[in-house]
Amino acid sequence: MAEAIERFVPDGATVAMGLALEPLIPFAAGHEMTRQRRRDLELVGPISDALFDQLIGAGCVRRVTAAWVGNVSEGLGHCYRRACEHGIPRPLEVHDHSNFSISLALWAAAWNVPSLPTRALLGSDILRTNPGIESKDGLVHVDAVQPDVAIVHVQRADAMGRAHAWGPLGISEEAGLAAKRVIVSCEELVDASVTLSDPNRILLPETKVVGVVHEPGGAHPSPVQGYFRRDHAFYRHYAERSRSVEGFNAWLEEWVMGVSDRSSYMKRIDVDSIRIRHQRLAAPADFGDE
Amino acid sequence: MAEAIERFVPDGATVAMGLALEPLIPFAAGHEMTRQRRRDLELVGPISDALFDQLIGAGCVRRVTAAWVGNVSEGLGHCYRRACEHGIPRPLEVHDHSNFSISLALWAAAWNVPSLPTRALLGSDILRTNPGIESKDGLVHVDAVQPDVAIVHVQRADAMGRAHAWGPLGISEEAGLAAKRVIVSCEELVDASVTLSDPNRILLPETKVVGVVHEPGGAHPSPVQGYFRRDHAFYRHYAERSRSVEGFNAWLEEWVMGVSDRSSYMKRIDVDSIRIRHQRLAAPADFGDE
Amino acid sequence: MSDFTPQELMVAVASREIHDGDLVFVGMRLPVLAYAVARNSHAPTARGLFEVGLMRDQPAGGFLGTMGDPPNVAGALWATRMSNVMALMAQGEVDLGFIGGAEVDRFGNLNTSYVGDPRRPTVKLPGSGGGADIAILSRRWVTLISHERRRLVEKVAFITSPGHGDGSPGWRKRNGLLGGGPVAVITTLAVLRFPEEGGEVCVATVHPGHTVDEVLENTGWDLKVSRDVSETSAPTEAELAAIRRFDPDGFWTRSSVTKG
Amino acid sequence: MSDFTPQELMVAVASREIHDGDLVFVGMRLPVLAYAVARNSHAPTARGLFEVGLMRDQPAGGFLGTMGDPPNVAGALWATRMSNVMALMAQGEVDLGFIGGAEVDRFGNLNTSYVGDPRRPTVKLPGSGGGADIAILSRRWVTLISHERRRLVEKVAFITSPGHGDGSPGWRKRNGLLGGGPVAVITTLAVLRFPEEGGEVCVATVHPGHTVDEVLENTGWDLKVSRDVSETSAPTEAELAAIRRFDPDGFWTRSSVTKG
Repeated sequence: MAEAIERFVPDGATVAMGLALEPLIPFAAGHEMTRQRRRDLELVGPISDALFDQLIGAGCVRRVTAAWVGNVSEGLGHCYRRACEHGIPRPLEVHDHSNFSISLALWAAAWNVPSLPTRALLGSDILRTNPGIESKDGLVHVDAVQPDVAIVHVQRADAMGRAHAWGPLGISEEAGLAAKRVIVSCEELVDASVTLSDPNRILLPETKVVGVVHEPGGAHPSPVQGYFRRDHAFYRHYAERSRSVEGFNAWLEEWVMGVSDRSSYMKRIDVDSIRIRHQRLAAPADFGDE
Repeated sequence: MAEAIERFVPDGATVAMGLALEPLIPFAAGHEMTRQRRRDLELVGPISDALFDQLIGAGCVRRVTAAWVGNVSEGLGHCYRRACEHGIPRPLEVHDHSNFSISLALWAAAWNVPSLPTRALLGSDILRTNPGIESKDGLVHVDAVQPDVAIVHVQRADAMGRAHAWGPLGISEEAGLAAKRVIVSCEELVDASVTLSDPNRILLPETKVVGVVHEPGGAHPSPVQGYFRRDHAFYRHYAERSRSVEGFNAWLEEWVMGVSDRSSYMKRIDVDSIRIRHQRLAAPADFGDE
Repeated sequence: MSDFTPQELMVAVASREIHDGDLVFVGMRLPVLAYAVARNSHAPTARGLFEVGLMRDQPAGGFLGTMGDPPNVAGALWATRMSNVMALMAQGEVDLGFIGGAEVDRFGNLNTSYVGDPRRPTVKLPGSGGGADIAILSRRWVTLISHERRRLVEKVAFITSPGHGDGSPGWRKRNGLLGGGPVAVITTLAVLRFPEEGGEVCVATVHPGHTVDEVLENTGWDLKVSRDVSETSAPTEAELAAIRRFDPDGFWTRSSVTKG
Repeated sequence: MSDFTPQELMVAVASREIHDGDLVFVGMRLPVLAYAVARNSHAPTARGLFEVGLMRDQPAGGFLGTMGDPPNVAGALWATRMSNVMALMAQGEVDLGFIGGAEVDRFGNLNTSYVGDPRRPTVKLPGSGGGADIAILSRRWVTLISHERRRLVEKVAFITSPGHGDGSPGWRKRNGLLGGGPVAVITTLAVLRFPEEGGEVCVATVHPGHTVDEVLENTGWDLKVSRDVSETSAPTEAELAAIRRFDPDGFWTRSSVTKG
């Protein structure tokens, strides 16, 4: 992960993450950006369930282009509040979206058109605060948002970048297609015979994927269908600690800055309490051709 | 099938079919419309590999809204030619599209917006012949096309309308979402435990599906991954027979009008020569949640 | 007054807004429970739609901290992209949506974005999420909110999710908003309802143990009261049993209504 | 002249247009074979994209009557929706496309729609399919066509897939067309090439056994001939072996070029 972030996420980059909404959030990638002290990032996502809040608190972020920033089960994002209200640790620019409009902004980039129209956002003050969304002729036009890099965490991938993800996908597909590059982190690194056995489950074209990182637990504390439940207590703990600057900084030191990599982090998690143990296997599809 | 067509495909309906392009074409549904002597249909699809040609030849069609009408491995559609060039058996209105623009027309309807923009079709005379596509401010705007009903053939479905389709999907998803109603025909009618074991493979929301027809071989002569190869000889045979009006009418009598239903039709096909015998099962995905 | 929390009452009341056969856009927190209760009682053929990219019939078999938790995926009727779920809503196929709010005004407009000047807000709230989409596109919707003077305000500082706008007749239609707008605001003290044609909200029922005066005192404008105002029906035993089955530890129904 | 059909030569020539590493939008018929030949020789890391909704690296293991045939799906790198494939092309990520045509003119414009007045056509052709999309959006493209006077015409009656338009410099850019346009027309008699900046096509090589005069005679306008016109290199043994492996019965390479 360190190498992937080093190579493909420079200071100032526009980074799309948390694209499946609450599940499959690439926390390991975000923590690595923090360790590498990235600056001036623009974060793009629908909601972000604490990851964006952490990067904002760590001072990595210049702008957030998102529909929601906070902690889904706990409420407000304290670092987000401090940045917006008091410029702590640094001021933050916010491009407000709704969930649908951020999806459309990414579809616009994926299809390489300047904007896409929608009936959503009519009558909302989001039209006032986001310079990239305007109302005209009774429709709303959402400007394209093109990430430099989209980062997705998935259940399994092969070394060539073919990623199998399942469960709800949120805006993963449009974000990956819109992005110039995609980094995949995965619970399991598998042989190509596994991924190619089911080309319908391959999330994105391998031509977009520049890095594959085998990072078990890389989405913790968010859930991974078939692998991990959501670690609600961890989110609650983060919400409590991040209420104050001091508390957040101590949390960051304990869980990010003072941790060398994801495998060290996972050793400190009670993995047994969140591991999914009972399989529910999908009925096989037969791709036979002769 | 007879009941589904009777109830949901009235004269004058706008019907989307052949949405996965060459595979999974719902020929059985088209043949049933022909037997029920539907009139004034508007057919919507990308290409149609002989099915649209057959319905046009049978006099069921008022308008075609498509990117291509013919016989993919054999070339021209003879009934289509006769209808356009000589009004035989009746005149035909054509709304030309490209593959991309018909997809966008359906996405526009799916998202309930009047049109979607694209950089495709700039410089093409398709802009001249299709009143629903116009160029403005350096972009092309493709008007929404909303089918009354989309008909898809899939590998398996349950009685509640949850359809599992695999292989390339063409424009099946946008057409199904855009349509007011969806009819599913399937190779296998399975228990809900099969379809719900893999909700990612469910093609369309069941709230759109008004009919499920268990119709093995319903896509013949088009291919069905895991079930049937494409019957190239059948397409060639059709191309030869349909060169003349008489030949086409004799073909239609032999393969459609004189056949009571799909199971009778399939008895006349050398099924063994096209059946796929070797399984290539997709690697299982684990939807475990606890 | 039987033994239930204010949140349990709110869930029970919210569940009654769900009609049988409805396609419900289920927001997080209390609406997830409301959906589960409705499915288990008067709305056995309702379906739930989740912006994460899911459709369900049966409520999830396990506790949900978020709509993307694994129990909400297992057995789903459709696992897909958010934009497909939004497509259904944009077509007017979603009968009912739920939206939580930090601030609501007399015309049902919700603010979940900024208190104060957006450029220098006093309080930065998390934002729309799917709220604005639901408010504009679903056929009808309901807000759940803690009944406090600072939350029920005369005029919200920022309209994240438009209700009935400036309250003038036909405001939504005139501005091109697809759905019919908010029908009710369910608070910790009362149920407020909008006239069928939109406009200004009005106290319909007051929760057991509370009074109209208390409701008015805790509202930031001169709130109208229905002539036939009555007491909100308490949760039935069956409703309570369902709530407690889906929130066994009281994560949602035995702590503060608006977390954070 | 060794033993090969005109179509086999066309396939070999077309395969040479594929550079290693290219993402190739593979049309039906001969281009499918051209892709297979290229992957097996000079372009081992090329990838193919199919509008039906597929990406592949290895050519299909079995005969393809259409790009949607089961052997083209087995082992694919991606099975998806057409609009996703088109998204890549709209981003300029497709290096090379192939388009078949019924009529092509001196500026590379293709007609696959109408001969005569579109309202009352003399011949109704099948239409664009993905042709217009490839012509406008791919970085460069190549046409395969049977060399006949009625097919190589001064000016096509209908531009389905725009080439270099009216031939004026910068026509494509001026009209907002994303890709660079056609680079070559591969016929049954010759290879015609466009100048790098677009404009009018010119005979580059003539196929073995044919002459420049024959080429000119069968062309509907006063076709330019390159000063250094030469003979088209015949298919190598390896190319022929690959072609015959992927078209064992000569379905595509031992019958008429344009079927129907």
